[in-house]
Amino acid sequence: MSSPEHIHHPSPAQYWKIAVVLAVLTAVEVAIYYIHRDFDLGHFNTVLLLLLAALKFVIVIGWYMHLRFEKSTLSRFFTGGFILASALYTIVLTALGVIAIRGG
Amino acid sequence: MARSRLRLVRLGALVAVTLLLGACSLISSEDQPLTTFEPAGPFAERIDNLFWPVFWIAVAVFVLVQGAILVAVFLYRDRDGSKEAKQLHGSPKLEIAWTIIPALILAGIAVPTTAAVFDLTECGPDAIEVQVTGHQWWFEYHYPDAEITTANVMVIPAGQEVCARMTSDDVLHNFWIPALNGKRYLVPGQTTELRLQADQPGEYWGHCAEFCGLSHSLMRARVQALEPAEYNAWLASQQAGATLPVEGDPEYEGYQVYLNKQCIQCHTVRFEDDSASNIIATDAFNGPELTHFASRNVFAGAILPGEGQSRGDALKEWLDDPPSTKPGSFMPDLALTEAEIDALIVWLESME
Amino acid sequence: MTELTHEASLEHAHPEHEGTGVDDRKLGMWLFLSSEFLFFGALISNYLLYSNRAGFPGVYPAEIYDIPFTSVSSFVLLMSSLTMVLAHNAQSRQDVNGTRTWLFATAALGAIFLGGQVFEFTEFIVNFDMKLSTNPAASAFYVLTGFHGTHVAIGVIMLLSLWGISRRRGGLSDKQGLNLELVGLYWHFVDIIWIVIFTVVYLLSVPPA
Amino acid sequence: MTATAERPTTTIFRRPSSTKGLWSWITTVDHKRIGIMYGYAAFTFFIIGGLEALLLRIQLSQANGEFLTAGAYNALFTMHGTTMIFLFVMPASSALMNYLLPLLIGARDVAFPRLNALSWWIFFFGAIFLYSTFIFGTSMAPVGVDGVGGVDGNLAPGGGPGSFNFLADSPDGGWFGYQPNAGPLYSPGTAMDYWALGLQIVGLASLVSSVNFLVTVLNLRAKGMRLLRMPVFAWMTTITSFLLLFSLPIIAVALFMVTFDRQFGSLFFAANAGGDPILWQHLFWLFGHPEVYILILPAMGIVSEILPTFSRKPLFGYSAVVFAGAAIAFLGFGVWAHHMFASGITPVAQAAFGLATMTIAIPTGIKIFNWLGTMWMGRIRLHTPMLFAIGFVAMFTIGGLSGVTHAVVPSDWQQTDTYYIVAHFHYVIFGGAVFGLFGGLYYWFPKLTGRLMNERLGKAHFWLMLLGFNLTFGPMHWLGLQGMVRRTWKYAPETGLEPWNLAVTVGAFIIAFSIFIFMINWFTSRRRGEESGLDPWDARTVEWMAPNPTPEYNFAVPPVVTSLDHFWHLKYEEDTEGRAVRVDHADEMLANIEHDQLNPVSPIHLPNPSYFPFFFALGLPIMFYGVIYHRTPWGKALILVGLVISLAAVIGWAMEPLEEPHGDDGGLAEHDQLELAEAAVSPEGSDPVLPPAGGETESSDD
Ligand code: HEA
Ligand code: HEA
Ligand code: HEC
Ligand code: CUA
Ligand SMILES: [Cu+2]
Repeated sequence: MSSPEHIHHPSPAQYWKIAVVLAVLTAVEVAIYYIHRDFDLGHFNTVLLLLLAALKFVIVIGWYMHLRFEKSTLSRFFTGGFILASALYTIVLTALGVIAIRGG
Repeated sequence: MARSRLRLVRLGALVAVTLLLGACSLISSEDQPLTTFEPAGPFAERIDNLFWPVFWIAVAVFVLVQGAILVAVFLYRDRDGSKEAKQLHGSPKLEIAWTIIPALILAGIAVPTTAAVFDLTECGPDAIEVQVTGHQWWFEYHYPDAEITTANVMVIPAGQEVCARMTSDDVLHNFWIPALNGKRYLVPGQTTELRLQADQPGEYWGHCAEFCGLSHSLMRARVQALEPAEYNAWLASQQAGATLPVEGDPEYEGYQVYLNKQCIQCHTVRFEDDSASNIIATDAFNGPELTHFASRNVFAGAILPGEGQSRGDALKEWLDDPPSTKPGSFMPDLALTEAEIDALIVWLESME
Repeated sequence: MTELTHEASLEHAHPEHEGTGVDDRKLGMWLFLSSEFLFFGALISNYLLYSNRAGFPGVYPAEIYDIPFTSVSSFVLLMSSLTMVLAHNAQSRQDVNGTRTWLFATAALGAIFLGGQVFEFTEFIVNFDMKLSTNPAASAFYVLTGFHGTHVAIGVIMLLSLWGISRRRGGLSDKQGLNLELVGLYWHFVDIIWIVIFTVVYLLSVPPA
Repeated sequence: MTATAERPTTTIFRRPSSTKGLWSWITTVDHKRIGIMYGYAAFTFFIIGGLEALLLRIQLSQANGEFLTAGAYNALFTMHGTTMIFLFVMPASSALMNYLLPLLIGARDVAFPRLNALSWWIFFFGAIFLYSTFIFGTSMAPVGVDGVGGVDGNLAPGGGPGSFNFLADSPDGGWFGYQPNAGPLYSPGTAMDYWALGLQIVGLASLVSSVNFLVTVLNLRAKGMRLLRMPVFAWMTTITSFLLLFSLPIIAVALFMVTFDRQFGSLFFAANAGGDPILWQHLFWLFGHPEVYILILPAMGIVSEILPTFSRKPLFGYSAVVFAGAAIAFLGFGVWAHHMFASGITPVAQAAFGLATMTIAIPTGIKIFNWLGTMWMGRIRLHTPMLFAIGFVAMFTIGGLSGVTHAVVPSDWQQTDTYYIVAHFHYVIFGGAVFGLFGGLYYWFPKLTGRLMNERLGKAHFWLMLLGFNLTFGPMHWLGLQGMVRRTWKYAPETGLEPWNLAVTVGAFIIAFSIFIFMINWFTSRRRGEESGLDPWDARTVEWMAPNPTPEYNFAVPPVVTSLDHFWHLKYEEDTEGRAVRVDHADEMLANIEHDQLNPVSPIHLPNPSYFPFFFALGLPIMFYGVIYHRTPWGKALILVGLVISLAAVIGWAMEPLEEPHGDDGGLAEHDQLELAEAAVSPEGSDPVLPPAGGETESSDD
């Protein structure tokens, strides 16, 4: 489709570059996983891995799904759903985690 | 027009009568043994003290809103010759007022609520522990210090805090003695706590409040609060085993039925003579312990004996066919003969 | 909210309707996907809850993960997002052959990912005796990854349908081009869910001590 | 009536073309007809659910009642709650939303007409599936259970041995199906599977329509209908749709988990194997609490339409009412654990959820006070719709206030699981949602029929229902605080609860009688009611600019909206005091509007009917029957058959254009042509070369 909204979209070359970035990030993730197995990174492990995942997540949504280039209405609904889900389930898990400790 | 106003008046009268009736029975909530309005201990009282102010706030809001509706309808009714309305679109000032005022009222309610939640949740350090296990459809009580187990009637000392540590053997149950505290779930695989305290000796009624299957409605509870001295005596008597009937005793025949009619598969009885005791492992399927059966004034999930029924008659009804009294009961119909039942009753009645 | 109002008031741009200016179907797809977050969120939460509970019989999923294997299949799925977006790009340039090739490549990568999942499940069930009914952690693992796999499978079917249409009709009409875009959105969404699953469920999950 | 909706005769596929008879209803994609079908189905389930309630009440009218068996009682309250919530209030709201949403925003249809038909058929088959448990359900383990279901022997509860009457063989886990009681171990048999899968299907229907409504509102408003000019009912529909969109996936997961536990041996809620029953409660109420606002917000929207019309005054604080609705929805996602105050969650969580719950009283209060502000200084006309709207405000407030007493956590430890809760939620649902829905039916009846309902019967209905309602649910407050637990088949005479229970039962029959009057009114007025004309209530919003009964195309001339309450402002001006003055030519103008709307200048093309939504939906229950019996060969076959039907329907759907090509406009509907023009000028518009036809294969991804 050649409608005006697509004009700003990245070119195939850029898509390839983004893919390389994604691949590298994945490789780093796996590397961190193995490093952590041998040298305990403690909480760093969790934080780093979550950050990397978030980065990949944002890149795919922003560039491959073109959310960056869409009307803000769309991103608002979509991120709304994401934030709602994260918040709700965090609370649920907190509540249940405590129960788990008490329940043994 | 006039006619429908008349109807309104009539309706008003009706509402008034209903309220009046309500008020009357408020006074007579004594013969309602499950009432929440007669707290008998500090925990229930704390809740009661929290309920009433909130209730009166609610009444005030109720009167305000209903009053405004009635006034508006009477004042601004479209009558012949009434003018068209001014086209008001709103008022920021009012808007702010009726956002802030409720918010303040609620903040006022929130503070004592939060305090009470924290005060009422965790058991005190000196509380006597009673372990409560929910079964479809009866409550089991275990006193870990005294190492005794009983059912349906929870005996506690008056004036002392009891900490109920609760779990369930099957599905969710919900333990509730309205005069002593609110409810708490019994969750299989988890432990929950409930603080109980009765200031005066007496009998307090309760009920399983969470739907727990077919006979949830027949899963009731009693708490018996005793003077501390009596309580200690009770503990001692419960710790003793039952007397083993010997041939010739009037109870002997019933005991034989117990031994021979599968009762021993489910019911623990501890005898003075330990070697005769029949103990069901706690993780096996079990029914209420019968060692001191006759020391309890109610049985079978506190539904028997029914109003005006003697315990003997109630036992007769129960042993004849438990599921017909309590649908789905896990105590099956054992096809006992009348003679066997009578014999069992004699034996069971002897187990004080 | 205010922004919405503002946009909607660009009356000259919308002679017939007030609207967002986003195509109906695309808007619908985004809305649907936003609700899918809550779907997968619940499943991931279940896994997080149970995978950390001690005392279950049988193996925990985290004890038997084959991280190198899963890394590869994650990579495959990630790259399918690239081919997907290339297909979309080709379509927007009216490049019929490119569209077809990349569509097929995406479907193929998706199928490889699915194959990997089938292999993984079989491995877990046969070699490690971890079944759906082994313990709640296993239940949570299978149901989560299973539902994700189902989403991938539906995506593969849709991609292959588009590919088939393109072959039969010598290219996709612009209307189908929009379909391609919608399928693409769905596909990327399934990919980002896997990004989360890979990290949270595979890399970060440790069996309880 | 000259030109109306024109249907093409030459088509590529043979399309359904009848406009009368059964097939026209099965294949219709008209939002109004779909709304009507939703409405009749919902009302039927109201009667069924009501009859179930009456049976419950007969049982409880005496202490130790013997009218029902325990199993039947449990099945009845489960099915009563499930029916009333999922098969009555939700579809009844859906009925009004379907019928009215496009009219309220000045559109010809929803964004995806066929998807709309799909929603309805999914709902319909889901409901039938759920109720077929009365015929097929069992409370015993089905044959061939490989160690999955059921306590052995004759000890299986949930019906129990010997109770093979059909009621005792029906779902009996309560409407929130708490685990593990509703799980495979304690509710063996198939009844709870029908329940879980039935709700799954019904939920899917709502999910589909929520997307549809949202896109409709966001993209199809009439010219000038800015978001903050939409009627409040359209707003509440939007907000409700968001609630559905975000809460349904959660219950979908929860129900899938139960189904997996019951059918495939997973252990999510199996407490004996480490599963966590509390997880179910979180997931259920995470959905369940937003759900209660899904029930009430549409009714709040209806009331916000009725009160201004009959007070002859604009809605007081329009934007505050709208934002309060949004705030209720938003906050509604953060309070679910107030249903679990007694479950043993931590004191921090209890306090936090208690406080969060209280905050909802603030936006709700804003609404109540703005409604009062609307009536205040108005010129109130007490027609039947207005009576119901006022009844709503009065009765809902009572229920809301008892809700606040539950939010006081320690109080709730006393109240939870008693009739005090039952009183609360019937006050908010019946006193709120149901009063609101009835108000809406009386109000918009002319749009359906071109006639008015009988006022005298309407008023009799209202006063009797108000009386019966308060007699039924008022004493329940008292009963609950006197210790009557809910879901209780029997209560002991010593509890002293009997007289009040008798009053409740009498009240329930008074309600039933009032509903009977309503039915008489409805069916007689449909044919013989007074003709309504264009604007029977001197209304304010644009749906009244479409003729009554509504023609298939809604508006021959879509309105161009210049203000909130656009229609009113066409008719009225304000004098110096700000009072409404009817403009001189108002009546003439109304006649012109009616004439123009009835006589389109050129033919209006509407989406064509389609078989495919019906068949797509038909496949689902067949598949789900198969899931329940998947251990048998014919069960597996059913799954396959259902899958094939649905898939075939999807393919057919994808190949079938929404509208057949028309000779006169080059294959494009007028609607699309205009959109085309729009796209050409708009930088963000869709493809300028091709029509972005709303809804070609829109469901291909669902
Ligand atoms: C239409 C449905 C509906 C609605 C709108 C509500 C509204 C509310 N509900 Fe209700 N609720 C249910 C349906 C609904 N509920 C159902 C079905 C259940 C039981 C489920 C089951 O167990 O089967 C339930 C159960 C339930 C519980 C759990 C009880 C228990 O099981 O222990 C609680 C606890 O907090 C609660 C609270 C509230 C509150 C605070 C509101 C608030 O939204 C109310 C707000 C309104 C007002 C407060 C009135 C107007 C306001 C003013 C006039 C302003 C001034 C007011 C003050 C300053 C106080 N509800
Ligand atoms: C929309 C929601 C809704 C509605 C409208 C109602 C309406 C009614 N409900 Fe309710 N109810 C629930 C939702 C609802 N209910 C829920 C969610 C539960 C909890 C379930 C659970 O615990 O799992 C519940 C539980 C519940 C209980 C508690 C059961 C228990 O805990 O043991 C009771 C008891 O009295 C009751 C009574 C009634 C009555 C008398 C009506 C009446 O208002 C019904 C009136 C309607 C009619 C009577 C219609 C019949 C009309 C006719 C008969 C006309 C004549 C027709 C012909 C001749 C053809 N309901
Ligand atoms: C299969 C197990 C089983 C067998 C066998 C069984 N019971 Fe029971 N019994 C129970 C259960 C379970 C209960 C609790 C029922 C309830 O209250 O719902 C019970 C309750 C009782 C009670 C009431 C106890 C109380 O305090 O509530 C008595 C008395 C009793 N059984 C006596 C007997 C006798 C006598 C026999 C043999 C003739 C017998 N039972 C056989 C399981 C069994
Ligand atoms: Cu135990 Cu109800
Ligand atoms: Cu709630």
